[in-house]
Amino acid sequence: MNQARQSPVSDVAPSSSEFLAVVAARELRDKGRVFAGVGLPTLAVDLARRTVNPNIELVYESGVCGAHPAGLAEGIADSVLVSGAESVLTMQALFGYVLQGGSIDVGFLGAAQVDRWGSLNTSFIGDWRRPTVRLPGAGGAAEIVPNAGECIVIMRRHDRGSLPSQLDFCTSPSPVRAYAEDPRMVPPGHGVSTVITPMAVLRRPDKFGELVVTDIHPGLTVSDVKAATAWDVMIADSVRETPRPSWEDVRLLREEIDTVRLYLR
Amino acid sequence: MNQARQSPVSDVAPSSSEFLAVVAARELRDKGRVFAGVGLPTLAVDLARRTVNPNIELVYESGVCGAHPAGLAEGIADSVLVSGAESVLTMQALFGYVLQGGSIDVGFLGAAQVDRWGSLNTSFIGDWRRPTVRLPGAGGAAEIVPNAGECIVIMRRHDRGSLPSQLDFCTSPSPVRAYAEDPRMVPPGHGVSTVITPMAVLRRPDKFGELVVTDIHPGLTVSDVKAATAWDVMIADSVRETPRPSWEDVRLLREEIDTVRLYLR
Amino acid sequence: MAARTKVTDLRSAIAEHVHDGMTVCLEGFGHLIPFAAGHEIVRQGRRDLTLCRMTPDLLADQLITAGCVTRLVASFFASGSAGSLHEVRRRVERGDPEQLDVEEYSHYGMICRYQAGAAKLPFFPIRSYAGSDMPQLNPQIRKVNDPFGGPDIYVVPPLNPDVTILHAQRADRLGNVQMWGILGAQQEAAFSADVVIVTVEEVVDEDVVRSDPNRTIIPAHAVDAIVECPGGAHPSYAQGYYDRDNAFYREWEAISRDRSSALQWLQEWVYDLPGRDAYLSQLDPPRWAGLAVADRESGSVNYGRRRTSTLGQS
Amino acid sequence: MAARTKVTDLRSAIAEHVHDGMTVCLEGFGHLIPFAAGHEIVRQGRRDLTLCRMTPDLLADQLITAGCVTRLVASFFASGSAGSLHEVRRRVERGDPEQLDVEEYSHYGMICRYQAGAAKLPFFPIRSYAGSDMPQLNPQIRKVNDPFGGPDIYVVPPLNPDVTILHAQRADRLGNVQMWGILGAQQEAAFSADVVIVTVEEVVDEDVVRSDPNRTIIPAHAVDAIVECPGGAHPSYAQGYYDRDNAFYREWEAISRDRSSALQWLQEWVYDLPGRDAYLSQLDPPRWAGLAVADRESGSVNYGRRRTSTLGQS
Repeated sequence: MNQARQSPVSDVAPSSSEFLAVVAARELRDKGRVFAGVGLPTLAVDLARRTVNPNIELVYESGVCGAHPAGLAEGIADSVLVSGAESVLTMQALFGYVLQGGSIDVGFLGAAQVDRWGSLNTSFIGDWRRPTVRLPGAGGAAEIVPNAGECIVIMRRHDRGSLPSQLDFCTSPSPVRAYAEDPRMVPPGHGVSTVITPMAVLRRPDKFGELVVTDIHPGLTVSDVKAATAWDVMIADSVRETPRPSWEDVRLLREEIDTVRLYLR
Repeated sequence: MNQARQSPVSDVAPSSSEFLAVVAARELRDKGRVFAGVGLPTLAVDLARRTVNPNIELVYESGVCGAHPAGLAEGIADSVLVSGAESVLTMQALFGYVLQGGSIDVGFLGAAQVDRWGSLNTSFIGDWRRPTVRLPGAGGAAEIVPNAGECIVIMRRHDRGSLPSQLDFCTSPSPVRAYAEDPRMVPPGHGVSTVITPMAVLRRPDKFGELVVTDIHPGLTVSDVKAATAWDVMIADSVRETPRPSWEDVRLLREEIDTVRLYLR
Repeated sequence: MAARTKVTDLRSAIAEHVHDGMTVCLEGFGHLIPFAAGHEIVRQGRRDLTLCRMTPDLLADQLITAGCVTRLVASFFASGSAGSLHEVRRRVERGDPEQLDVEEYSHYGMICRYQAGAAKLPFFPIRSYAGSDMPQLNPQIRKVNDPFGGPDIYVVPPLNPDVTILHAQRADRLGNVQMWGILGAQQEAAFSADVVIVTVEEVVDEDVVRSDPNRTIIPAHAVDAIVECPGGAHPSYAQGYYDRDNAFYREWEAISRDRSSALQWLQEWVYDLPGRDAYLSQLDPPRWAGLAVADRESGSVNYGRRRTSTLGQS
Repeated sequence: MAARTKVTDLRSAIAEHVHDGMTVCLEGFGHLIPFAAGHEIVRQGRRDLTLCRMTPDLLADQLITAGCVTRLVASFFASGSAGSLHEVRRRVERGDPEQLDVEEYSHYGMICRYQAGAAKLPFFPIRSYAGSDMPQLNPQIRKVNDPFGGPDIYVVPPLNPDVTILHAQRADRLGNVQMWGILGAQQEAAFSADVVIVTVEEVVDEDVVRSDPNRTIIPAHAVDAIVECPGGAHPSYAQGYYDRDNAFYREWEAISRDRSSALQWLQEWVYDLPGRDAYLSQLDPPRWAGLAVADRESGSVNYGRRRTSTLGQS
């Protein structure tokens, strides 16, 4: 790619990893301490640190706080996160004192399914007693969603299966579901605030509210998004076209961050 | 003291620190991992290590396991316990995993009062709402008595106040008292197995039984011990005279272990 | 000091301590995963094990493929970024070749289970699961009242393995185990078990351990067997010794798609080899060399030593 | 990286963060006791504090003598082997010169309270107290049912100080705190507080901290103020820096027997001095020199560094 000959705005496809990572990175502009998962979140936090938020603090569930990785981390327990880090805590300290203790501003997650309230399924597709697909399960997500200040979810797909009217299994509940179980058990965190899909950005400004489509990626319409969402999804009055990544963002991802295309697909 | 000119058996007074420390050290002959408190227990474990039990393992509530002190420790958090130790754990690990987890064979304690079942008072003399004497309180004793395999208690006094029929306050209960509260809450440990006083050694072979006088120090009689004990204390059929310390034991205490007479009084 | 050594060889340690039907914990969160010990369990043909492991990655997939495991206690069923565990999926999704029982928690649920097990607590409270389907999936996730008047809270039960097996950078012959880098829940997992086996990159002199007692994560009294086993964490890594073989993690995704190729891999890399030395020898030398790391030293701190003259001075 | 420094001076840190009526935790189990910070609280005349400290030794006795503290939350009311706390005893036994409220636990009760506070748990279970008078003395020690069918178990409530103040060997300007030797419950006490102030023997370069990340007991994000304060733990000690002044511990027993002599001590050693430098200067030089320790180095371990060529290699 020769940046000089091109418009500053890239034409990468909205469904591409680059597009999703750039949209996600921009969401981190004014955020503090981020609990970063593996995959696209890793790219997004790295890009955010190089662009919109040089002071972003990276915390990993493996116990690393204040990571300064010398290269792209291949997983949340990669040795590059440890060498030169400010601290490595036990997992009891990380999950108990840092996360459950309330020090994480943003959790950054993937999911197979998200519902209209921002509850997540990362466990099973189909009947959980005999699943069609055994997904990875809860991991740290069941702790991140209730305890982080807010959560940003990146979805690799946007269709009626991944944004269903009813989850096949609820691994990580929204505050709405916690309230339904017991109004006194509402978690401290907001739950999912933002969902980034290959079609749109959905936001949930109210802790007990629904996801609302606020940004639709270039080339797609409200009807496209509604047709791909299993519930009657709300569209913001102020809905806009998602700003495209700049070529500089794309170049950073391809030529400096993920040079081996580990997460970029 | 010139050992060579004397009988191998010393004539130190039964009420002396030396006598108590030697009697206590002998109790450690076949013991493994000992949770040692400050004061006379420190002397006793050090003497035991040099005489009857070179492999004794010393654990301190400050988190030190496998201490190899280069000098006499002035307290259970002394730096000499740390330098050259095999491990220093957090206190959550020490109290939670090592002690409550069940790895301590013998706890070694002092107390202001002990009752016939081996319950201990280290908190108050008089009415606890307005005490005559505010004692140090529970410290780790409330954990050591229920969780150590057994406990050895050294008393600096033996009179009707320190061996009362009723404790002024029960800080660290025997299994008998735990059973009385709830038969299902009986602790794993035996509780107090041995009480060493300036007059006698009392033992409690049954986890739910009473203390029995098994050894009476030289020069004292059964009547002396009974008169100084507020309950009608049982005397073992096989009661014997407590063997006197050897001069070599006394020499070790005075000339090698506690050269500054920190605990020896 | 005439204390006994706990150093033994891997074959003996597994033969002595790991028996059919036991609950066996192999921990290591991405780091210091006890692969060599897991392979020895495969080699000795253990059966009917309950395997406890927060992240049953490809080590679990291998143990299950080999038929050692009938029950899995875990919190994340994937190999990090390297994809699915196909043997686990085959068994859970289709009972192929047999059913696998699964007892499932979140990460923090497992960490708290280890702490409860280590401290002999009947349960451990955790602020997760309200509104989740997890308690329906796993009835061992229960609720208790807060006696201070707050809302109810979920609790998880203690986990007490018969045997916990770990890998570490170093230990002394007495069994004091030192680790650095990511420590996961290894300390709790060790204290929660009846028997603890630790494979290490190096058995070092007691003086080395005793120079830095805060580095001892597991004290000797909690350890039953120490096995010197350099490279014992491959294809995972040992901070400061060798890096993770990420390529192998990706390769396993392909190998394990087909059960017969997974079995063939076990034949070549486990059953046909006597142990870890042979395994490392069979690796392509450039592959192993490529995992070497450059130095980044911690530096030394001073623990101090009392000068005799100050003792008891006043 | 343009991160902010948290380094400040002790006067400012106490003035900004410690206010009348607050719940203030000063921890350190025999080791790294924050004496300089406690004296600054005395100097600034704080009142009506609730002091949380497992072992209220002579630092607590001094703060109470100075009239800073009306309530004490603790588990052992004595100065180790050095005897009674006479100011505490005067107040508790005779209300002289005023009553002191006491909330009392065992050591492990306090440790579990800090963990519960750090992890925002409503309570923490503990296998102590069955048959004890402690729950009668302190109604905050309560019982819950075991939902797994075992016997009831006692629990303690969380402890969440407004401010936790600690002393440590070193920190960087960002606030990453490193300690070695006896660590007590300091990590939990820090995470349980709203505000954390740490005095240190040395503020070191970030590279020093980042060379040994496992030595960081409290990460920067949990810390609000770092104060470089060499000798700040005297008369307690800092492992590897200076030893405990055992003689002073014994002297305090005599000084504090009489309230007026204790007040006079405070006048000479706290009120009349601007801070810790002046305090150390006022010490008899041979006394301070006598607490020096000889070297005993931890030695270095290797954390390793990825060689660029291996990144993503396959």
